[in-house]
Amino acid sequence: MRRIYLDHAATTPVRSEVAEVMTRYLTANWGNPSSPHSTGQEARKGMDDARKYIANLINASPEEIIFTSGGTEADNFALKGVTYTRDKKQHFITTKIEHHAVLHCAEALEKEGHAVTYLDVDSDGLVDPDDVRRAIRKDTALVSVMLANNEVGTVEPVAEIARICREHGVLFHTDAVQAVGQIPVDVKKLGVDLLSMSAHKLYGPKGIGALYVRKGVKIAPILYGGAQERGRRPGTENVPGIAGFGKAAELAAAELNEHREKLTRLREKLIEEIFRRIEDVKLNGHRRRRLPGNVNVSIKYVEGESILLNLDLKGIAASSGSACMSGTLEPSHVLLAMGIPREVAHGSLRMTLGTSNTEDDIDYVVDVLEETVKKLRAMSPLASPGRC
Amino acid sequence: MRRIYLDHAATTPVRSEVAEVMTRYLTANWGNPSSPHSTGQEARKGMDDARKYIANLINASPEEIIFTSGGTEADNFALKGVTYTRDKKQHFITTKIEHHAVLHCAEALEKEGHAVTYLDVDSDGLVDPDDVRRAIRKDTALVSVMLANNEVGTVEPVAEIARICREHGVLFHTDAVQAVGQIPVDVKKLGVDLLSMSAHKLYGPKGIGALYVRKGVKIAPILYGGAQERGRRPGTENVPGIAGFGKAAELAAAELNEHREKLTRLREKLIEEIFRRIEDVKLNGHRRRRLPGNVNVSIKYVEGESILLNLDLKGIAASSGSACMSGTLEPSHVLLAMGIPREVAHGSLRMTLGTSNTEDDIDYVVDVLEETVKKLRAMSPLASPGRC
Amino acid sequence: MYSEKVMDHFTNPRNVGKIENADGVGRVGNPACGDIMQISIKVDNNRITDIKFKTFGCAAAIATSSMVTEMVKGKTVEEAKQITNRAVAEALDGLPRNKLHCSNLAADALHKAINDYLSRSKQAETDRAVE
Amino acid sequence: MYSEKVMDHFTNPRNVGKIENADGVGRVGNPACGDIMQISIKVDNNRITDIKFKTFGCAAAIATSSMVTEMVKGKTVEEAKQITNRAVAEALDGLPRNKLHCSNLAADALHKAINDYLSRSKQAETDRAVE
Ligand SMILES: Cc1ncc(COP(=O)(O)O)c(C=O)c1O
Ligand SMILES: Cc1ncc(COP(=O)(O)O)c(C=O)c1O
Repeated sequence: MRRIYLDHAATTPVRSEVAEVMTRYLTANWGNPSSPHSTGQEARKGMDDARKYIANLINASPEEIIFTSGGTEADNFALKGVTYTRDKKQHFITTKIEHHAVLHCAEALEKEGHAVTYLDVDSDGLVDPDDVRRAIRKDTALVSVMLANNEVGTVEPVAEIARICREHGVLFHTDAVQAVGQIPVDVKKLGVDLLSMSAHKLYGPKGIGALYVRKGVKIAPILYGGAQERGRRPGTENVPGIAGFGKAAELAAAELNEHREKLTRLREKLIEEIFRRIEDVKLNGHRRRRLPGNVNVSIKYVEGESILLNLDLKGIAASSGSACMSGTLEPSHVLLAMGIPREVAHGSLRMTLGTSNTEDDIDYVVDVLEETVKKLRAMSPLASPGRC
Repeated sequence: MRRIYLDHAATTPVRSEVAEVMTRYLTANWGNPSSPHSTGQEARKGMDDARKYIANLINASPEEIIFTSGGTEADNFALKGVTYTRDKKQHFITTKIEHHAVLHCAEALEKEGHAVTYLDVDSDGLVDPDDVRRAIRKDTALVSVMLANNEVGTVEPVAEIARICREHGVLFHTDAVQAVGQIPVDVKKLGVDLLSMSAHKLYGPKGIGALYVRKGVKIAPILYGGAQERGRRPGTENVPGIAGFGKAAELAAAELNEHREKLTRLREKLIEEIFRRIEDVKLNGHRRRRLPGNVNVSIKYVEGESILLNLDLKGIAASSGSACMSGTLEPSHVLLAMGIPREVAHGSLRMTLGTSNTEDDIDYVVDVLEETVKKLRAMSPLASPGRC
Repeated sequence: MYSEKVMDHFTNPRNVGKIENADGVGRVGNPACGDIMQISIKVDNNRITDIKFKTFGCAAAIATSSMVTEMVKGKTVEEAKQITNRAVAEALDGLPRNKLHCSNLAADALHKAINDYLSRSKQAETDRAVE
Repeated sequence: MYSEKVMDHFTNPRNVGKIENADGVGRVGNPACGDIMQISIKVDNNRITDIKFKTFGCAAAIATSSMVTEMVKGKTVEEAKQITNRAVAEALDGLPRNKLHCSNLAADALHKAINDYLSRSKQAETDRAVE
């Protein structure tokens, strides 16, 4: 069966160059980088090289990169690490459309007695920088706004928000897990203090991520143990993962423009074809300020999981913000925050493109999707009969 | 140059079977296990299988295994996860010879207002179970005593300590990072509530570990985000790492006795040869209750790093508890807790054996070591001239 | 994730549609889960002779709807009233734990359709009595 | 980790030993770091004609000891007194940051040996004066 993967926001296939490098650090240079002997130092060298490539991808210095077990830990590290540098209760600002790694961590900080403001977004999923300015208080320690949203792909005005934070002497963190490797990310131009990344979103391995911490920004560890990562993140380093992350970053930097242009072209084709062939569809997220590979549509009168399952039976992998996917009975908090009605949110379908996708794939996907929607709408008590 | 690796307690080479499985989950089944589509479910299957092998290695159920980014996170998770299930200040008991992942985490809990008792050990590095009994208070929440020490290899009377804890209704955690795969570890026979593991100590990959949490034991998450690991440990799972850990566990279970017998034989030969050929040497750790692969000796009048560097120049990788290794100006806290004088602790040399080592290796190592010690002692103002 | 039976009913749902001039119609819905089910029945001589469903919902919702129509057809009204959500789930060889709530709807919609039928016939009787 | 020069002095240390009937001996030690260094010198006509060291310590400690003996040999006492720990580290093309503390000892041991020599000669003068 033909298989088309349209779920690159969930995870990406590992590039063969990345897998190769990892194999080297699994089979040849498997030492512990903290060991002073040659076996250890060979591993350290791989880690140091990777750090340079990752720093380079976001225009940072290698010392500003701290490796973590993924994007989730990077987000938790940013929020809690900043909090725990001070002993008093503090105030945080974030948005209603953040990833759960930020949102649930913010809720945990609330339980510890800190205050959190969750900013609204507009119907395109955009945060208003003025809302940030208005929300800043004397005790605000950190503002965290994602660079690009994982569900609807909206790219936030992070540079402007970062500038406002700087003016007010407030630290600024951005979750760039979805953005890095997709769009140019330059920590200096953005003016951010902390930035989260995850390798498996840019054709690298799962289980490794990093937090960029601008030189001079204080951060407390959230895990305790050995002196790794200059005492800021203990534990024997995931050298193969780090080396793979490094290779993925090197390739992402080299191919960024090409990748972005290709994905944007495919995205536009996919959006246009869907609108041409299926009625009662709504594009979620900003029409232009969106990730090159993100298409998120709500298909009225049908439910997301049924669409997904039908697509999967035809070899197409996609994702949905339906409640049945979250296991929480609630549809996507991102779509709800954007003011999308529940029944429409349930019918959302996210297709996120990647390197392997072709124009041909798009044609096939739209064919299958049209057929699926027709079939499901025929079953739906919400659809007016006779419409497609 | 001949290369002999005698630092298996720092990390182990990844077995080829493990690297192979990992490659499969990097290149073929690279999906996100949370994705309901086929690409995701293929990855989930690998994760589920691995969980069974790991559970089996320690006689647990798969649902009792929570994956973490390594031994350090497992230790932190155990201590903080238990603490944060309650809202009040609590008391903890641990020992002075724990790994820093436990010790520094306990210190962090002290800073948060909790109380910690650090138990002494005897000159063999053994904890006295009666000391645990005496230290238990009404508000004791958790006792944490490692199963086997990473530096001197002493195997602690964990079953007895666990029994005392159970009698007092206190939870018991053991850091079994060094023990799993080396000696039989059975959570039911040991009677522990929580147990930490790390894959890279048993010929698996770095960056993946697990915490065993006995069914019914409550634990709060220490990271916040998605619903992975039944809501207890968020973040996209490190599937290749988990699959590799699973394979390593499968092999460890199958070959445990063989591995243990081989290493014990080599260990005895190494100890005997060192004592036969070098004067003024002291074995650190218990003579018999020790990990099969652990040899830790203090070589008087010489300093550990100089020994290591000389060995490394001859292709031998080992480790030391000298201050110059820790970067903290302090020799090993484990050796000091055992009452070993500083100047002797500085001359400690740890050689930890593994599958690839042979009797021949031992002969070569002892030759090189004898020569090295002779040379360094000739330089030392502490050695009486003329002695070897 | 889903059993073969669920997948069968999901991909080839039986009795999809709406009965014109139905004797009873039941519609239940749970917007939190994104499920709406509508069941219409035809009753002849106290026996359910025809049944159709329309469902907006996930695979479990569609499969349970389809399953319940198969279980009911030809049964008396009293027999049909005995069918529980649990029985539907079992007939499908079980549902994933986090989807169990979805299956709570199929039997509910059926029962609502039956109640609708019963109250209509009562109404008809009353109407007749009044005439 | 270490420079080539450090490795050279560590693997082939110069002037190892203890001068019998030395004119000055200096011993410094830092038990926390596990370093003890002993330097003995022979002085002839205000010039250091021979120097030897014994060191218990890490590679950096051994290399700095060896280096300082090379730097000093043939120098006048006054010239030798100018040698700093920093100069020793530089002569070795630098030391890893976390090993810098070890290098603090080599010049200290030398200075102590020189002071010992100076106080002995003063004592000798005094003794002669008393005679
Ligand atoms: C925006 C965003 N933040 C954080 C994460 C968490 O990253 P990870 O799964 O690597 O922990 C993800 C992806 O899952 C994400 O899309
Ligand atoms: C006893 C013990 N506990 C914990 C750890 C930490 O494990 P990891 O390095 O995988 O985080 C180690 C090894 O480094 C160890 O030996």
